[in-house]
Amino acid sequence: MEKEYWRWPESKWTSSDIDWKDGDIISAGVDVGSVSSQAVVLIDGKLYSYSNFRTGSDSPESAQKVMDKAMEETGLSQDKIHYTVGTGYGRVNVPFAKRAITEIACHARGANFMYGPTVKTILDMGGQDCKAIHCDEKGKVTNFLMNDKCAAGTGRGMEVFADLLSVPIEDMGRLSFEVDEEPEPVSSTCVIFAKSEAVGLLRKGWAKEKVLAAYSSAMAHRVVELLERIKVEKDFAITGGIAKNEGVVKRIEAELKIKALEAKHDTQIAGALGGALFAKALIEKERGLR
Amino acid sequence: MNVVGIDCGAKYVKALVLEDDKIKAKSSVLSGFDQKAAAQEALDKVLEQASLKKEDIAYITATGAGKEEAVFAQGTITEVGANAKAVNILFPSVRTVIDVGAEEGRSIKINEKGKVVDFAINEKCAAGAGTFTETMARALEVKLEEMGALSLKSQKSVPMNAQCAVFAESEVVSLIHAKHAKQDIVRAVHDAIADRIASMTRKIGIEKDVALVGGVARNIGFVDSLKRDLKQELFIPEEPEYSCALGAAFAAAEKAKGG
Amino acid sequence: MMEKFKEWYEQRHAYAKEWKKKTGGKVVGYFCTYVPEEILYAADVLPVRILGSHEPQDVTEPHIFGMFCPFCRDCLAQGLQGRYDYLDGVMIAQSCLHIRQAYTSWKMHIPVDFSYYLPMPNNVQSKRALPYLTGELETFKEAVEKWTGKKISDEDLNKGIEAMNTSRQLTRDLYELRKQDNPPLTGLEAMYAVVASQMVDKRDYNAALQEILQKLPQRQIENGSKVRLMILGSENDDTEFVDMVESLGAMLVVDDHCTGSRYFWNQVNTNGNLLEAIASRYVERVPCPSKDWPERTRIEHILKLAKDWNVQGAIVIQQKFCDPHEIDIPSIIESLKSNGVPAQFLELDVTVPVGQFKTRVEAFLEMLSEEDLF
Amino acid sequence: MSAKYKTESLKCWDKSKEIRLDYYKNYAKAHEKGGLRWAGGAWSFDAIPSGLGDDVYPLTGEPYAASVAWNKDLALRCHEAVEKAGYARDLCSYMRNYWGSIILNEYAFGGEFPMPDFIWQDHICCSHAKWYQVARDLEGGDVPYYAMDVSVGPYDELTENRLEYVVGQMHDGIEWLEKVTGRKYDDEKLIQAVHNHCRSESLWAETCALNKAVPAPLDEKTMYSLYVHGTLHKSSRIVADFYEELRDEVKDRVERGIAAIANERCRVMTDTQPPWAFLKVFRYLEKFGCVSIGSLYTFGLIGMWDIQEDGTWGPRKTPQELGIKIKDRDQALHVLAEWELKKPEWQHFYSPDHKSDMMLRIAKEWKLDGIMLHYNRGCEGLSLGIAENRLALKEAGFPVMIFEGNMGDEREFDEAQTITRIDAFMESLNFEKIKD
Repeated sequence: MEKEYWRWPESKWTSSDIDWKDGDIISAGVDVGSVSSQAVVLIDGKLYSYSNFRTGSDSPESAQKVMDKAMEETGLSQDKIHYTVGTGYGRVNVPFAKRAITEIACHARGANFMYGPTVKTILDMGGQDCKAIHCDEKGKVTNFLMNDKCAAGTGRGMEVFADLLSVPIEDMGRLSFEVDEEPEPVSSTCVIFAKSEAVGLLRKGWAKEKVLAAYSSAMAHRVVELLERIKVEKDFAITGGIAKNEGVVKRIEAELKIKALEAKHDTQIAGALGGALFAKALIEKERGLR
Repeated sequence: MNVVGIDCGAKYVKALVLEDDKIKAKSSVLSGFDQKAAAQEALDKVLEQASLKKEDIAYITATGAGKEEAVFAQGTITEVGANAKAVNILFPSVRTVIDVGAEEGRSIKINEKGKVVDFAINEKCAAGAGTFTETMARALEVKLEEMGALSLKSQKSVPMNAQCAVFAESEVVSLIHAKHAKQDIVRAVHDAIADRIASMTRKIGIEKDVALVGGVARNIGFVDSLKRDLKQELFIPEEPEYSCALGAAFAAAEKAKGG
Repeated sequence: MMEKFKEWYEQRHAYAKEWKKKTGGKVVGYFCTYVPEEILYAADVLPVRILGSHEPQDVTEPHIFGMFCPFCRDCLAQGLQGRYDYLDGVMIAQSCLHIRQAYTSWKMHIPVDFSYYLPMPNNVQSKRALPYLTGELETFKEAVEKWTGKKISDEDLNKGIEAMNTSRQLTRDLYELRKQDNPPLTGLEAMYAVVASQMVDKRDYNAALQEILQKLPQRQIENGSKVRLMILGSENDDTEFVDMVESLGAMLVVDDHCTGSRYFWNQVNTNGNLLEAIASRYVERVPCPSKDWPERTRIEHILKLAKDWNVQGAIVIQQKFCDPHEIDIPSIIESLKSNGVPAQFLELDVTVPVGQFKTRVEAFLEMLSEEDLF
Repeated sequence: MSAKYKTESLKCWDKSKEIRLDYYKNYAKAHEKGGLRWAGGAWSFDAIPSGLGDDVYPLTGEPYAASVAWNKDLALRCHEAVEKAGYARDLCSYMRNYWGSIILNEYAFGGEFPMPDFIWQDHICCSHAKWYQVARDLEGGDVPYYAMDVSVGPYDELTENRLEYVVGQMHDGIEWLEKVTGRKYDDEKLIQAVHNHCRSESLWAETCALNKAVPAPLDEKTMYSLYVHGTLHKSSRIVADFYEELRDEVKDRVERGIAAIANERCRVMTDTQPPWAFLKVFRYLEKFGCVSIGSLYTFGLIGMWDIQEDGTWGPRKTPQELGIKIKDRDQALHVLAEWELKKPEWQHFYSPDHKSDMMLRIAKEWKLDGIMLHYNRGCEGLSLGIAENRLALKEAGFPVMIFEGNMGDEREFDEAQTITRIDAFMESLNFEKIKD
């Protein structure tokens, strides 16, 4: 079967030093995105387990699968989770979620947890849309901006490009730096123009790495334009799938002349993590603790 | 007399040997990033298959975006000219040729002798018709070859933006999450591409009969959508993805006969 | 209560054909709300505004280059698909270049008995605009008289003005109700009413609205803690989009659209020469951005609407490739924000990707809400 | 293959370059000599500010923005600065280059972006007046700004009511100029400027008419650098005199059979502004022996035309040639308004068939083999109705090809695809590349 270069590695993780049975509040967040889905479980607000899998063509199924993966081999089950918040494109059909909150609010809250209260500007580069979010020290959204139609599809574009170059998606970042000098970026108008221009460069005999560098800098460039419209206030953090592509991240940092905070966890779980934190606040409200 | 037509396309290099207007051998090689090598490999393979040597070949004509890379070819012809020649010989009654490849869509108006009277190529924003089906197949977890059959199962037509693949894709994501049935979404994808191709073809006018060539013609779902949109029967060669190479071979034959 | 307008909106073609059968009169389709409907009503001609159908289409590419807005192409598509075959004439009053091509290609490819291009002034802030437009309305009146073979008297003009002014006053009264804390109608219902008024005989509309305005104040609809929003920007008759916005916990209480408040905001003050009175209404009305120069008079008007209708935020929509609005929107958003009205920008197309828009609108509402989950 | 025709470089080429560079230098240095700067469109009535004195220097937006477009790096930085300020990327690319130049405070001809003393603009395209509304904001918001609406319908339907609307705005404009500059207006200078204006436009049309000759003495790529003077300051004596010198030189080239393209064998015309950053596309045409003899754009943006006695298209007779003696301000303004409202590139704003008729006339009288339409995403004004023009030209039996691009934003021009389309078009016209 032809190797699927675009298929990025799925993952799951469970904490070894927390036992959910000692937990008073068990909350969960499920983020069903256009390309990937994640589930996060918190025990009294501490990160207990998470999973990160591909979104299928049926969002309720994807939500259930990714929730089950986060509970696998922990003994936990759906009924033991006090409150679940759904987010992402598929947020309205996460069958077991009690509340749906947008991924913008969730990414801000999740980033606040992952990076601390100094983070003020968050860039979430998802499969379909890019979001530039401003938040306060508690992780509440104060302003946000999303890409215009022509600039959609950054995440999806990366997958298509991995396929085109027959380069595994997780190696694209590293390879894009194996060039002697940084080439001109391809057009950043839209993903389709960028790809057809890249194909032209390949045909002209450019090495794969050089074309990767040109494509990555075009993608970085597009996102920096969005960030500059909302004005980056420090500290700055990047969440979402493309945060793992150093080829794009490092070029964003170079153009902004601002270093993004170091990722402590899988950057793709920020949305689900924010959802789980909101779930905790909501269950505390129900119990009158807030 | 043996001639060779070679189509250096975006994804594949396809070559074929023509012996007195009959296809004797065919080869297809992944273009990869060294088009020169790929063109040479396609030529060697097709000659080997036809058990011929290069000297037995009277004339070689190259076409496709990478036609300059086929350094061994004596002549070149554009995809527009090649498709016109191929379809004129395969289906003499055809006056409108539609070619949908991975990256580009083209509509060509020809006269009874196969001469190109007018042509239109997809607008900038409507590029990537072919690859769009691939991306959507992946999003819907459907094998590319099954997209066509699945689309025919749907009776519903879900309206979707037909101007650009990125807009259409963002709407497919919404359709997935609005829990539309998979076959209805697949049909919406084919209808959207058919809409764009029909829209472009109207620029040169839809004149009976109409032929469809290019790799995407293998997708029966897309073919059905295009028929519905144009309200026309479509003449499709058995191997639509070879029409460009075949047209180049016919051009080579003409040149060989001193045309 | 408000279903009548929805029905007219959805059955616009059936209504017009029925009207022709009933009155034996002529129907003229028009583009852009600078068309002086008063003169057409004076000649017993029914003006109906030509709008799109919000469906993907593939018939306009040979006629209009894809760089122009999807809305003008959608309008032309209606004509090319034969949905307006009952029209006796088409006309336009000059405004932006985009919609102009829906008119010029329509006139070239869809046979109509009467067609008219009114070179409406763009320099409406100049004192030369009023005498110029008065002269043009005179020429237009003569063209209509020649076509219908019937003289238009001052009495006829007053009849036309009266029909238009009544519908404008009634619609203003309808909008006044939306100032209340708990408005008795939704933003969607208001859109159906105003857009329907542009496609039916004003006398029918006036009668229906008069009756509804009696009962409406008593009507109770559950608005709960919905966020009061204003919507403004490019042409907008997209009911599916407005419905989606209001399903997310927002309440659209006022707008600044040419399909909305700008259509009926100003009245004709009938003193002196009637054509001059009509001309001054169109010169002094809330302008389309393509006429709002050298000063931007619209911003002051928009801020006043926001204050008077007590909105908590604004949704600023722009139809893809719509240049006049694209040029104004940055400064409008800037003014809204510096006057304490948060604004959310959305880029509209003929079809709307509901998923993406829901995320943007919901996130905007979450930002406005005071819920403390931190 | 040896050349079919003799070619020669233009004698007045260096002078043309010098006039243009002086123009941009004068604008920048205007204040040093106590002079005034005004900014506005190339279609503004530049004859009118001339009444304020000889030290009043214009900067016309469109040709300036085209100069930005030639400098790819500056153009890209301008686009990004404008997008960062929140403006849409599909807006007129000239307008965006101009605004970007202000935001970056970089003058395409070196140094900082010189601030105008007043803005004097026209309005026929729906972005025109808005262009300088935003420019004024970016320049601090208090530059005095006057714009005139000239969209009064096609010339063949001109009425007294419509002409008076334009002339009225001109009169108000002069009073406004006196108020904002504090200078006394000199009607004699206006009358002289109106004569120069008509002379420049009539002479340029005459030069373009000479391109009917086979071989064509000028190719469109060269004409772009020559017609530009009409968009800079057509009411100045320098430009009018230069066009007379140019007309004489081109007449001489025709008499001696001098060609622009050595082996011309295929004649085409284009339409709308070209993708300024990719003029080498025209050099590619030469490989097929193909010359573009011009377009309604190069002929009719500032050239003024009329049907000659023999029924063909030629230069419009100037007021001087018709023996009209302009006596006062009001008559000067009427002559200027009536003259300019006949501009070929102002007619299609009301219906595409005005333009199709003129394009067909060029195709026949200049003996063309085909037409290459530049579907220019950067300019909605000149792309207005272009699809209908294409249908009309095809209807009349002319082969037509489209290539998509953007005059001022090279991010939207795909060179590879344009080359493929030219190959296919030449192939359909049975022209192969000349083997050198």
